[in-house]
Amino acid sequence: MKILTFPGGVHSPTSKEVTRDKKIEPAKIPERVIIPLLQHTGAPCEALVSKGDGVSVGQKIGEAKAFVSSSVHATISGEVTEIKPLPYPLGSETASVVIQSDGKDEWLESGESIDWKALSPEEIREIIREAGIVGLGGAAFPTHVKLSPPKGKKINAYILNGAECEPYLTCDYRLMVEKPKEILEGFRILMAAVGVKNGYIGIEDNKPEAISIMEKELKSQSDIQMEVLKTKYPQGGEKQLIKAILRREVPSGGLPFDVGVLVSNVGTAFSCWEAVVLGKPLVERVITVAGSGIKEPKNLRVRIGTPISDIIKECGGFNGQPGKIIIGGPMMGLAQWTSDVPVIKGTSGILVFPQEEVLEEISLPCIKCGNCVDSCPVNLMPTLIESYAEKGRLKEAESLGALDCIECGVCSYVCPSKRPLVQMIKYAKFEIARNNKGK
Amino acid sequence: MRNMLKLIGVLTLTCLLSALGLAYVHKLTEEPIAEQKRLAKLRAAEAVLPPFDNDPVKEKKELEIKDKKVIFYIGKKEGKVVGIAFLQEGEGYGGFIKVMLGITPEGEISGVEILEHLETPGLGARIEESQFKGQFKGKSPTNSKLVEGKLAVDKDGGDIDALTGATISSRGIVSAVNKGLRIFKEHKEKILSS
Amino acid sequence: MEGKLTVSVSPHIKSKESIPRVMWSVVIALVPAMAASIYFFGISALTTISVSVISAISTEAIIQRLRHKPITISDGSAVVTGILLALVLPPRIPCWMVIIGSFCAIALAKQLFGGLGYNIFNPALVGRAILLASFPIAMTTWRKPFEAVTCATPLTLIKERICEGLPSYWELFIGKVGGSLGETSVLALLIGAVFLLLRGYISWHIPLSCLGTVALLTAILNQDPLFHLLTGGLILGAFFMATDMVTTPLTKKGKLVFGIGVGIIVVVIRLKGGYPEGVCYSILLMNAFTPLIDRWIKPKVFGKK
Amino acid sequence: MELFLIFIGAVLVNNFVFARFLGICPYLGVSRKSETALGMGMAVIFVMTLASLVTNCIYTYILVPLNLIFLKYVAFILVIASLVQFVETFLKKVSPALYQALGIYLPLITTNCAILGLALLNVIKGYALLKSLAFGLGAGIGFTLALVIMAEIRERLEFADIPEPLKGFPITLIIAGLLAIAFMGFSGLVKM
Amino acid sequence: MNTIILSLLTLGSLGLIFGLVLAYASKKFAVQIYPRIEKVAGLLPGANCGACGFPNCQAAAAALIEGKTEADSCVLIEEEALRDITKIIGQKGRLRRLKEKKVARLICQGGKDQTEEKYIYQGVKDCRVADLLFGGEKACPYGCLGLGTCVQECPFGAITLDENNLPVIDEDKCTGCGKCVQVCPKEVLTLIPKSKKVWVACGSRAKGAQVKKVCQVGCIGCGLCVKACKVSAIILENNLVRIDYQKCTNCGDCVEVCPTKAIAICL
Amino acid sequence: MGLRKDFSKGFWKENPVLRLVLGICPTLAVTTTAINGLAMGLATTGVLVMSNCFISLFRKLIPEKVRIPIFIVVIASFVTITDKIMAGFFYELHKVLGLFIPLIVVNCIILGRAEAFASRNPLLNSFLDGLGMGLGFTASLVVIGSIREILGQGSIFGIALLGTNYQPFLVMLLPPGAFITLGLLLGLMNRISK
Ligand SMILES: Cc1cc2nc3c(=O)[nH]c(=O)nc-3n(C[C@H](O)[C@H](O)[C@H](O)COP(=O)(O)O)c2cc1C
Ligand SMILES: Cc1cc2nc3c(=O)[nH]c(=O)nc-3n(C[C@H](O)[C@H](O)[C@H](O)COP(=O)(O)O)c2cc1C
Ligand SMILES: Cc1cc2nc3c(=O)[nH]c(=O)nc-3n(C[C@H](O)[C@H](O)[C@H](O)COP(=O)(O)O)c2cc1C
Ligand SMILES: Cc1cc2nc3c(=O)[nH]c(=O)nc-3n(C[C@H](O)[C@H](O)[C@H](O)CO)c2cc1C
Ligand code: SF4
Ligand code: SF4
Ligand code: SF4
Ligand code: SF4
Ligand code: FES
Repeated sequence: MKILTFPGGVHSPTSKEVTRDKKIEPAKIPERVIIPLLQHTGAPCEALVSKGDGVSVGQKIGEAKAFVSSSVHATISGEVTEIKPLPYPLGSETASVVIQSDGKDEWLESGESIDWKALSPEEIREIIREAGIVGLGGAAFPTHVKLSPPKGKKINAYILNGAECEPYLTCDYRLMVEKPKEILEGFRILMAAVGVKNGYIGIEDNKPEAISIMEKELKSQSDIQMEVLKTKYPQGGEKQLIKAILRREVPSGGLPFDVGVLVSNVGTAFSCWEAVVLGKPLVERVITVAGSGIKEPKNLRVRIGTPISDIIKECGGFNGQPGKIIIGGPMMGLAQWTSDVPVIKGTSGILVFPQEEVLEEISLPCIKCGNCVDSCPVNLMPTLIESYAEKGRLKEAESLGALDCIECGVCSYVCPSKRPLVQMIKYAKFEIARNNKGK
Repeated sequence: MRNMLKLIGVLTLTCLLSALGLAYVHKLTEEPIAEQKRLAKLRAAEAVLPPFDNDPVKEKKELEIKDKKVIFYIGKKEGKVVGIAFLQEGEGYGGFIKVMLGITPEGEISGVEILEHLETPGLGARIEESQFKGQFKGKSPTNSKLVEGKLAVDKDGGDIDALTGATISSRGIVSAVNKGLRIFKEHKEKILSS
Repeated sequence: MEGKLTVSVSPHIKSKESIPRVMWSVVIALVPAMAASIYFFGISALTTISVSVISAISTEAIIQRLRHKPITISDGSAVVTGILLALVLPPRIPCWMVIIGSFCAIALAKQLFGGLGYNIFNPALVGRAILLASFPIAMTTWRKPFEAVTCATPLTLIKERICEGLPSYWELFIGKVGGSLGETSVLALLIGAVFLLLRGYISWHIPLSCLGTVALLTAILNQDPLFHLLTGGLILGAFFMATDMVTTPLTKKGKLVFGIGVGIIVVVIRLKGGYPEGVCYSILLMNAFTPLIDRWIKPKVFGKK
Repeated sequence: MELFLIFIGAVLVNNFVFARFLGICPYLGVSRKSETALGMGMAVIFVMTLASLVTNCIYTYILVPLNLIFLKYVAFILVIASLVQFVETFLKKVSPALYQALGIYLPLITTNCAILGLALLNVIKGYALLKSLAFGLGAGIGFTLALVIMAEIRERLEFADIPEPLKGFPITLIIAGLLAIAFMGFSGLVKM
Repeated sequence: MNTIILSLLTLGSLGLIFGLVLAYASKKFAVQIYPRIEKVAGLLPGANCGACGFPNCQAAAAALIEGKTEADSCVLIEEEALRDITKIIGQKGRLRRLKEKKVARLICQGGKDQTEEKYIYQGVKDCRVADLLFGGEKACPYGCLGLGTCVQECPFGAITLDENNLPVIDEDKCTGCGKCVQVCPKEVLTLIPKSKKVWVACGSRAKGAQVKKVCQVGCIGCGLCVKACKVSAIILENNLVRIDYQKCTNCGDCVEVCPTKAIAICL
Repeated sequence: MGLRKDFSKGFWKENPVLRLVLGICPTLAVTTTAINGLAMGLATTGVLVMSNCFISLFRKLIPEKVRIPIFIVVIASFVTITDKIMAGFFYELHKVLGLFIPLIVVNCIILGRAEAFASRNPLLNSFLDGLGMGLGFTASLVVIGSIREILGQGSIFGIALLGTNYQPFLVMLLPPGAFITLGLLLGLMNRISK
């Protein structure tokens, strides 16, 4: 079989050995969950409960009012104790609902299982919207929005993203190995929701087990095609994935639907299956807990809103003095300043590194080696953008394509001078966006 | 309109004034400059010719040689021609080198003087040093080691000591000298006939 | 959990590459060439190399001290400059000249511009060009390998249209000819170059386009391409000096243009110019064009028309 | 062929900036931004070629026949200044776009010693009309080349950690020095 | 005589011809000129030296009027002309010497000794960049980050970081240009008339208890200063006091009473 | 006090070469030796003083529109005069300074002073300004010339300084040496006056 890939990128160590064979375990039901009202790309949702209210699992506690937004649900049963701004993984603080568990784990009675094939695309989208499903691949974009491409954009291909190119993370892999049938059915639901006939599933070639399981499942059906991808970071970036599989190039500033494609993560497909077939909203997800600062790395199915300190405890606690806690993978994940933040819908992993591994690297002047230029998957010249950003010359940074940067981190990874490339580019993007808004 | 006129007027006036001044200065300096130029030539002639008692700059002769005007300054002592000085060019390192060459009626070199050159200071420019220039004196095609019938630097098998690191410049001078010798040989009669 | 957590921007893992790693690899890659120079030209070659390296390092340290900047001599870049400068000097050049050259290379061409990464011109070559302009005699007095007698380099012979005594290809390849310390042994240079190519510290773009251009042009102009490839500093220049990342274009396409430019200028100078050899000047000239190349040749941004 | 050699000589071998030291003051000032450098360069090429032509005519057809060679400085400079000013006024009206691109550099050129130097070099070398045109064009292109290279280098150096006292003119002069060294590689290419 | 007459004739006619041509051209090809640019250009030296970075004095004049440059970037200009230019272009000329005097003041005293940090920051030493990571490492969300972006940005070198990692503004060097105010992501710099010597050196709108937790020198909103001020120039709003400079007399009473020394005075 | 300042500012505060960075071409071109620098400086000073005085005298009469052509004509006239006088009476020096005497016409300092100072100030001030600027210019040229001569030839004002064993640092006499010397000198000036 041909192994597909995209230009640029980097072969970094994948460090997946530790958790790749760890079965997904359900985590303990937490005592207390913190559910931010903004876990997704878009507008925050509005709280439906107030302090003192009792809630059960799956009960909607935040309603999405805007179109690009997503509802949130209670993930344990108990009492709402607080609604106030609290730390969350994506920024300083955001309005969150705190629920104290009553220890009963009472679920809202779920609807009886239904035959989704009888549903219209609109009905599927409505179920997905009600279930509060967002992309679990990282960006947490509301899935029902993705499933409603603007009129005039013909979608003719849907890609299921099983690349999982981030080092350390194995949650998607475990899910594919353990729940292939559900994932594929979920994928078919997604395809049905936009009426697409051609499905592709892309998996990196360092996951042969997942590939063979998927191939076995797909044997007789021709609607979905298995594509093997080269193990290279960031193979799972949607633009890179589309380039690798379909040879289409999403235009700069555009979205996949501009080339008639949609991309979803395998976890998203699984959650859709749960929502449509089991009638279960998005209250839990699979995450990988790893890193040398963790005693027992694991793959866990956790309730959304569980404070990460609880999860770390469940994984045997810290191994030595923790130096850095990262939510997400090591290439794109966000370092946290406190372990009080909760797991949210977009959290795919928790990595902990001990203090002695997070020593500051001194950044030296750029030696123009061109490594960053050669490996940027979107063909930018990171060193120039960084230099301009540092001088506050945002116009030049923008004209060099700063806004096209997908923040994959490859450039910083390969730089021998340890330039703060990604940091300055992120800053440039922030300032450019702010200036453009001002206009 | 008046403005325009003033503009034109002042500009013209300035030009007139300038012309006046310059013409005056020109008149004033015409003589000395000509004299300086003559002296310069005389000095060069003195340097390359055997002692003479006439004014070679006055007793010059112009000949058309290969479409080029060559001026021969003739040095005489007691009415007898003792040497002829004339200008030749050779290709050096940085550009052409202008060489004043003195030749006795017998065809022996009486002196070489470098007038203009663009050679590297401290390197090619050392051709101006008398140690180098001096070695030409007394040389003639008959008493030197010739290579293909010409004078040549040591590197090419001749007996002119080239300056270290400036062989190219040295060759340039030698080629100018060779040209001069040939011209002299070919046009000797015409030059010497008064 | 006591103690504060560290927060930084992603990525949280970095490759092991670092400037010292790159530079010291170049030093290792130059070992065969240095060994060859000592073999052919004797212990004085070792002296030249050591003097050059030591003065390069000291110059760097002193200037950084004066500027109250961190002293970075251990990153190896000054060592590389020192070695490469020595390798393009003629055998038995007086030590004080080496010191001047090394000083000019580091002080003038590198530190005045702000040090590693900011220089526009290849420091080692600036050092050589200044020495050549200042002491042309000493800089063009070559020696025969194994002997103390002076001789001409193959290119000088060609320039002066002397055809006898030209060395054979084999002699050129192993380096048994007159020339700068490190430029004569193509074999030793290629060993180092292959090492660097395999480690990925140089890319093939510049050497290939440069050598290819020289071969092509000399063939067109009725010269012996192989002779031109094997003589002078072309191999040393193409693999070790035109590949200095600091002074060459960022992009691969830019590197190709750079290499072609070097090739053209080398041929023009060798065949038409005043000097028998033009590698040093052609690299310096293309260094000057590098910012221009970087402005005009940019990769096409993904998804942009 | 000779025309070509004169041209190449003026561009590379005896570059006005690096070998002849002409027009350095504006060179240092205008080489700050590459855009400005290119505009100025174009204007210089234009004016140099034109000035070569006109001064050559004035010299051969007026000054020499009338034996007024001593007026050459005044005549040349007057012609150049007026010419430039005329072109400027003309451009401003006829093609504002071109004026924006080139015209604004014109006054700067009037007082540029490179132009007068060119006119005088033409006289010294005794170039006839065509040769002086080739020389003027070459000199202009050489100047532009030097200007553009320097501007790009200086833009890149904006990010560099240059010692404070050297910023600006000093480092520019040092770069010019290094460029001059590099351009020495062309010496001997054409004999002038 | 002949030479003189010929010279006169030649140069004179050259002058005449070019005078005519120029006069004609300036009439025929006259374009609208902007009188203000012309005026300013007239005041500039007119050497067209290019040293200011503009191709000629005309262009520099245009840039001056658009406020893109400052008149004293001209290397040749005389003091007097400088003043005249300011008269023409007014405030926009940004002639620092002639403007109303304000200085930048830091409204935070939480240096590294007084304030907690919530994490260890690794990355670019620039406050604006660090601010994007959870608002910077200072535990007080309103506090100065102390990475010295303002120091870098001040065109006059008026700001230095003290050993406590707080910017110190040199009143004599500060021209009140406001660059630092613009770049500070924490908005802890502000321009205050130079004559006013008292200012509230804290910007925290958090409740007093919260402030106390993270900082020893923050305004806790106790209101003692409001009472102490004889001219009632101090207002307490959003847990923070503010001084009304219309009323403030620089008496310094408030400074005395503040329990956390959150009001600064400089004499 | 104004007069005194007008005179003295050219030496340091507004030194044309080292501060204003004007008149760079002759500065670079003729300073291979100290003596050349001195001669060029003095010639320039002469023209500068004359043109400053002249323009200051007639400043009220010169129409705005043609002021540049007029200034230039005036300057060119003075330069021609200087040139002629030098050619007539100091021939050797004239030969060395060559092309750069006429280029005094466009030496940026002269027009710069005419515009910036002489056209606005009375005669005496302009005279002093011209003299001061000219002498400041001369001083810088001599300094640069000395540095280049010492390093490049081991001598100063033609007097051997460093002995015969001195291997001259030839690059100092070549264009690169000129640029780099001036660059470093400017840097030094910035450093000192900081
Ligand atoms: C304003 C906005 C609108 C979007 N609209 C769509 C959409 O209509 N269809 C879609 O497939 N994705 C849409 N996306 C999501 C992107 O396709 C993509 O999934 C998202 O930016 C996250 O991608 P990532 O995980 O690769 O970063 C939208 C994103 C944004 C920010
Ligand atoms: C650099 C980069 C790497 C990514 N890697 C993966 C990945 O390995 N797996 C994945 O599912 N999504 C990955 N994503 C997110 C995808 O781009 C895309 O948003 C996602 O597949 C869309 O599916 P979702 O909306 O269901 O999350 C990555 C994004 C970026 C920018
Ligand atoms: C900066 C420089 C200037 C040079 N100037 C001259 C020169 O003026 N005259 C000359 O003959 N060679 C000059 N050369 C050329 C070399 O010295 C050349 O190697 C030499 O002429 C060869 O002659 P050789 O065999 O005597 O060493 C110069 C070389 C350099 C690098
Ligand atoms: C592949 C490679 C080639 C290099 N070539 C040179 C060279 O030719 N000259 C030099 O001075 N330094 C060279 N260096 C070292 C270093 O890049 C040089 O000191 C910088 O130019 C100084 O900023 C080289 C380094 C590498 C990695
Ligand atoms: S510039 Fe952006 S897209 Fe390119 S490698 Fe860096 S982080 Fe990735
Ligand atoms: S990888 Fe680093 S050193 Fe290399 S060009 Fe990019 S920023 Fe510069
Ligand atoms: S005042 Fe603002 S810019 Fe200055 S150090 Fe503090 S936070 Fe940074
Ligand atoms: S940036 Fe401006 S306002 Fe701020 S300290 Fe400096 S001079 Fe004062
Ligand atoms: S003297 Fe200033 S440009 Fe030549």
